[in-house]
Amino acid sequence: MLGKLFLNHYEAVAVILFGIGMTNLLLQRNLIKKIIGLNIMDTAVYLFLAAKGFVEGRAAPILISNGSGGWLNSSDLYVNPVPAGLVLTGIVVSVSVTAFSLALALKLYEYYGTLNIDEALMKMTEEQVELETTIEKAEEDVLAS
Amino acid sequence: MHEELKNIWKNFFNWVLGNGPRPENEVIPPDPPPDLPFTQKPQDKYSRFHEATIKERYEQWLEIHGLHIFSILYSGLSILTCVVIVCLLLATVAELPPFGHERNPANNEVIRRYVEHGGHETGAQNIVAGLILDYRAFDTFGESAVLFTAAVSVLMILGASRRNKLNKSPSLKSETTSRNFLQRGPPSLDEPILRGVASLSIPAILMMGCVVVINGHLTPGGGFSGGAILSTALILASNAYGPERVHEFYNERTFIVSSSTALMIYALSKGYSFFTGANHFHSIIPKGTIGNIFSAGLILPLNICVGLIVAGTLYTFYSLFSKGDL
Amino acid sequence: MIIIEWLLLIFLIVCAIAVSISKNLLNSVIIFMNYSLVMAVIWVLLRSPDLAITEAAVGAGVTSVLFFLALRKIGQIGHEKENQNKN
Amino acid sequence: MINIFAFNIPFASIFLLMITAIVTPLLPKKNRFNEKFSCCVIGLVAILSAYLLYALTNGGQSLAFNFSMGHFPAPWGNELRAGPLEAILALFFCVAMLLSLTGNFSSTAEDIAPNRRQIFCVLVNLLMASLLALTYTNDLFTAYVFIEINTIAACAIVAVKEGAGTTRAAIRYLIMSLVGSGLVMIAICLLYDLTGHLLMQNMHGAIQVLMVTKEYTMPLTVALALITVGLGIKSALYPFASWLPDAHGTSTNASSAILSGLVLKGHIFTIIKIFYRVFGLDVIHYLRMDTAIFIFGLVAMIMGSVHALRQTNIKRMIAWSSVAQVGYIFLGVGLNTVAGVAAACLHIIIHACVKPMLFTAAGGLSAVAGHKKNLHELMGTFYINRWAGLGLIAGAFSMMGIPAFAGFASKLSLTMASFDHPFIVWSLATLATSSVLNALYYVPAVIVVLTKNKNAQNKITAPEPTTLYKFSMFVFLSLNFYLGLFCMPLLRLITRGVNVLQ
Repeated sequence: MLGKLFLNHYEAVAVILFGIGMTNLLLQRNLIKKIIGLNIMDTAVYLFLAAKGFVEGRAAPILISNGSGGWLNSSDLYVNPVPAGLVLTGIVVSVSVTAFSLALALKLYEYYGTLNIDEALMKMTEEQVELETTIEKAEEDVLAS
Repeated sequence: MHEELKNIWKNFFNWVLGNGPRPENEVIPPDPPPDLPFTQKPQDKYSRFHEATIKERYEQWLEIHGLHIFSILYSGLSILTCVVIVCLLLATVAELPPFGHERNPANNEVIRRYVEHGGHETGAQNIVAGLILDYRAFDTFGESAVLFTAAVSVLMILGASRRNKLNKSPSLKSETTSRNFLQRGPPSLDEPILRGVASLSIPAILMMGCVVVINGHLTPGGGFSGGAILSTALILASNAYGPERVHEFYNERTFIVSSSTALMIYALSKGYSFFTGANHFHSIIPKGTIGNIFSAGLILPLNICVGLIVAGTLYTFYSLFSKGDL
Repeated sequence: MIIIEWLLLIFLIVCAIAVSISKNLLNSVIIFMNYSLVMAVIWVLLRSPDLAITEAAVGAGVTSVLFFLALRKIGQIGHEKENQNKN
Repeated sequence: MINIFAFNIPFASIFLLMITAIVTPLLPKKNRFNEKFSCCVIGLVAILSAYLLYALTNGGQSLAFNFSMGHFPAPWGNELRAGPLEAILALFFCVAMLLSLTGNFSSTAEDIAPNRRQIFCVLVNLLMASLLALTYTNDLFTAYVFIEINTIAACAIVAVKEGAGTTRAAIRYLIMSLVGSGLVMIAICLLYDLTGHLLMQNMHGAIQVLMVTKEYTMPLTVALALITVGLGIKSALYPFASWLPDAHGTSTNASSAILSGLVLKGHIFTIIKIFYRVFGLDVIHYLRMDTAIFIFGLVAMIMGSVHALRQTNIKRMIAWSSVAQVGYIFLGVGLNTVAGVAAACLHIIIHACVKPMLFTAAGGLSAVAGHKKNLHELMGTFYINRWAGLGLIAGAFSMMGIPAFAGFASKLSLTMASFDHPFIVWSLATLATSSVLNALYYVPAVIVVLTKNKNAQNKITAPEPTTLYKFSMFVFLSLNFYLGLFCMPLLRLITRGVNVLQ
């Protein structure tokens, strides 16, 4: 297995990065770090995919002129273009998602003053309790008067 | 022997309940020095004449150590998850077809056609550009839609609310804006070096971006990377000359109109292509000769549209994130 | 060539772990920026120049700028004291 | 074969919605014109889908066709695929979306600031377009891209109602969804590497070859498991459903209805497509994924109801009930037979009609109780807004599985599907338990709503429900009875659709 992993070293590194990124995304408590984890996870997948398209000894998928007005288009010359296309799409998706989640994180910070969801939850429940007690007090006051 | 056991048990029981005499082996806390101010003296509850019940002790302990334990648990859990996922995937990777081998399942007839006929079928020299904007154009259309969705959502989340708040309390307006702006000093006024460099480099960056966009079907790059480069020119301009100057020609309305129009052109031209393709109609769009600027059918205009959308969207992101408005 | 490849790959892993354990958010973002740049180099090695350009412009450029702006907005840049409880 | 008009409908419906989304920001905001315009477009798409269904099943035949997106045939270009099942789902998705929007037309105006409503329209259109694309697509990577659109749009329509709670809910939802997307993406990469294709039927062929040669069994299993977990997170399969009650409970009524009724279903249908178009029944069985799904379904049915029992907030209760209902769908999928999948699809449709009705009704009831959402505060609200009360009662009876209501039909079909299956005892026992649990929390809600409030001073003078609200509720109710009483023709159609799905 180790030998095979050594052979597939790009993929192996990619899945390690994927694991790290996903763990960050799931279990970091700070939102900014979660989002960085998301980015690491996405780039790891893209690395995996790009490594899958690589073929030893072939050129980048841009047609090369054969010197007499034609183009060399033998499929033995170029690496697989499909992963590159998919990853291009994926990068756009990941930057969109990053921007969106950062915007939400800023909004959360605006409301709670923290980037930690658990803390935000705690603050919210505290606020609710406070609100309820003030309402109860107000009601009691009304009743007393 | 029996009595002793009973005694020990009784002492233990009392210790748990928190009443009765102290066990022999308990460490007596030293008395506080007499000159300590009254507020810092240990409370009655914790003096050595009163013992806490086990519940109180547990709560006290939890209060002090709970967060710590929780974070240790959290990081332990995260490391465990990481290790499990990584091991599972590593085992999978070891089974996969070998890296860089030309007989892998992915190198099949699909790739052969892309490479061998991609040139004259799409007219693009850059096979990847032909792939994403012609063979698999639906994905790319979806990708632009993702960008559009994200831009609209960010605009909604950061843009609209701020305006509401300002409307509610106009007195706060100057204060909040200045606080957000001045955190790093005023960006525009006293920075001759920045402005000098910007005036030199902005045309160069714009040129570079345009080249990358326009040559997307010939060389690496294309609408997306070119658009990102163009947006950096806008960001630089906004930093050097102040956001107000950029705002004069690029505001929310411009953004929405330009990106909606560009996306619309994109959608309609791709829709035409999808429609004719599926119904086996002949498309009137010429492919041109490979290698020329005006070749590859729709790819050049599509790249320009994507470039516009991306440049606008990324600048919008920048603008919304830095000052919460466009 | 192979040595460079391995160095870059190991650098990636180190960066990823460093991002996760770094206490300062600004450091994390800077490390992540380096990570993206190295990723761009790796894509050149994998013969995908399109990806390399895009990653350099987007991953190292725009995404990092967004992160910096977000950090500035929440006052994490320039106010070191606040960072301690926000790790 | 099929006429050229019907042939272009799948493409046209996705495109119409996309273009509507793109032009909506340019339309005038006055008089809520853009919202009405979006509703009209969705209605138009519903009519088109109905016509497509008619054309596909006309005269006893069941057709399916592939629509190549562009000038290049199957393994090279993208493709859409439409069969009876896709057409039915598209029809019901459009109807449910339209009714959720019209039914909550006034509550949307209360909850969402005017300058955000336009963007809400854009997002709704994008969401609908992505749902239809997920329904029709024949290509895994396209599915991934549209899943992402779906995710962002769904999170954004949670956050569209301004407030601290919705922001928090949206972030939780987003993070869980992103984990799911990551898993789906890496699974798609694995599948691409093993098969060399992205189109579903080509992948299916390559996997059949791999199964014969017994190569790469382990990576295939891992890929399948990752895809199932990834999409399971997005479709709120029980242990991964922790995001759901927050997201569905805090957002505005229209968003809750859309999320619960449609977004979950889009992902579940993607799972079904991947199972039956990419892998195939026998491969799923060989890789033991059917048992796993079945067990997840059982657990979800019980645990969703148990969680719902503990809620006091009516919207959160309905949200947790969604988790249980998703369990029913996965139970059907886990049976791994044509009848099971057909029952699951029937339940998708029924739940897509009933859950938006419940949310709309709950919204109407809490509106008359002064926007309070706790159950005990809704006492006697039936007598103030009778349409909403009727909706809640019908929805509750439907979820309990009372005969003549929609939910009964799906339970019946699930029971019938599990008859000649080794897991019959388990599935029947869980169906019974889950129905009892459903009754345990829905019946008190109904009783509270029907109890006359003696405290006259608490009486709130509520505005009369709008005509649009009454109309939507009426359509919801009639759909509910239609599905409950005459579901057999629909089930037959679905079975035909499932048969041509592979």
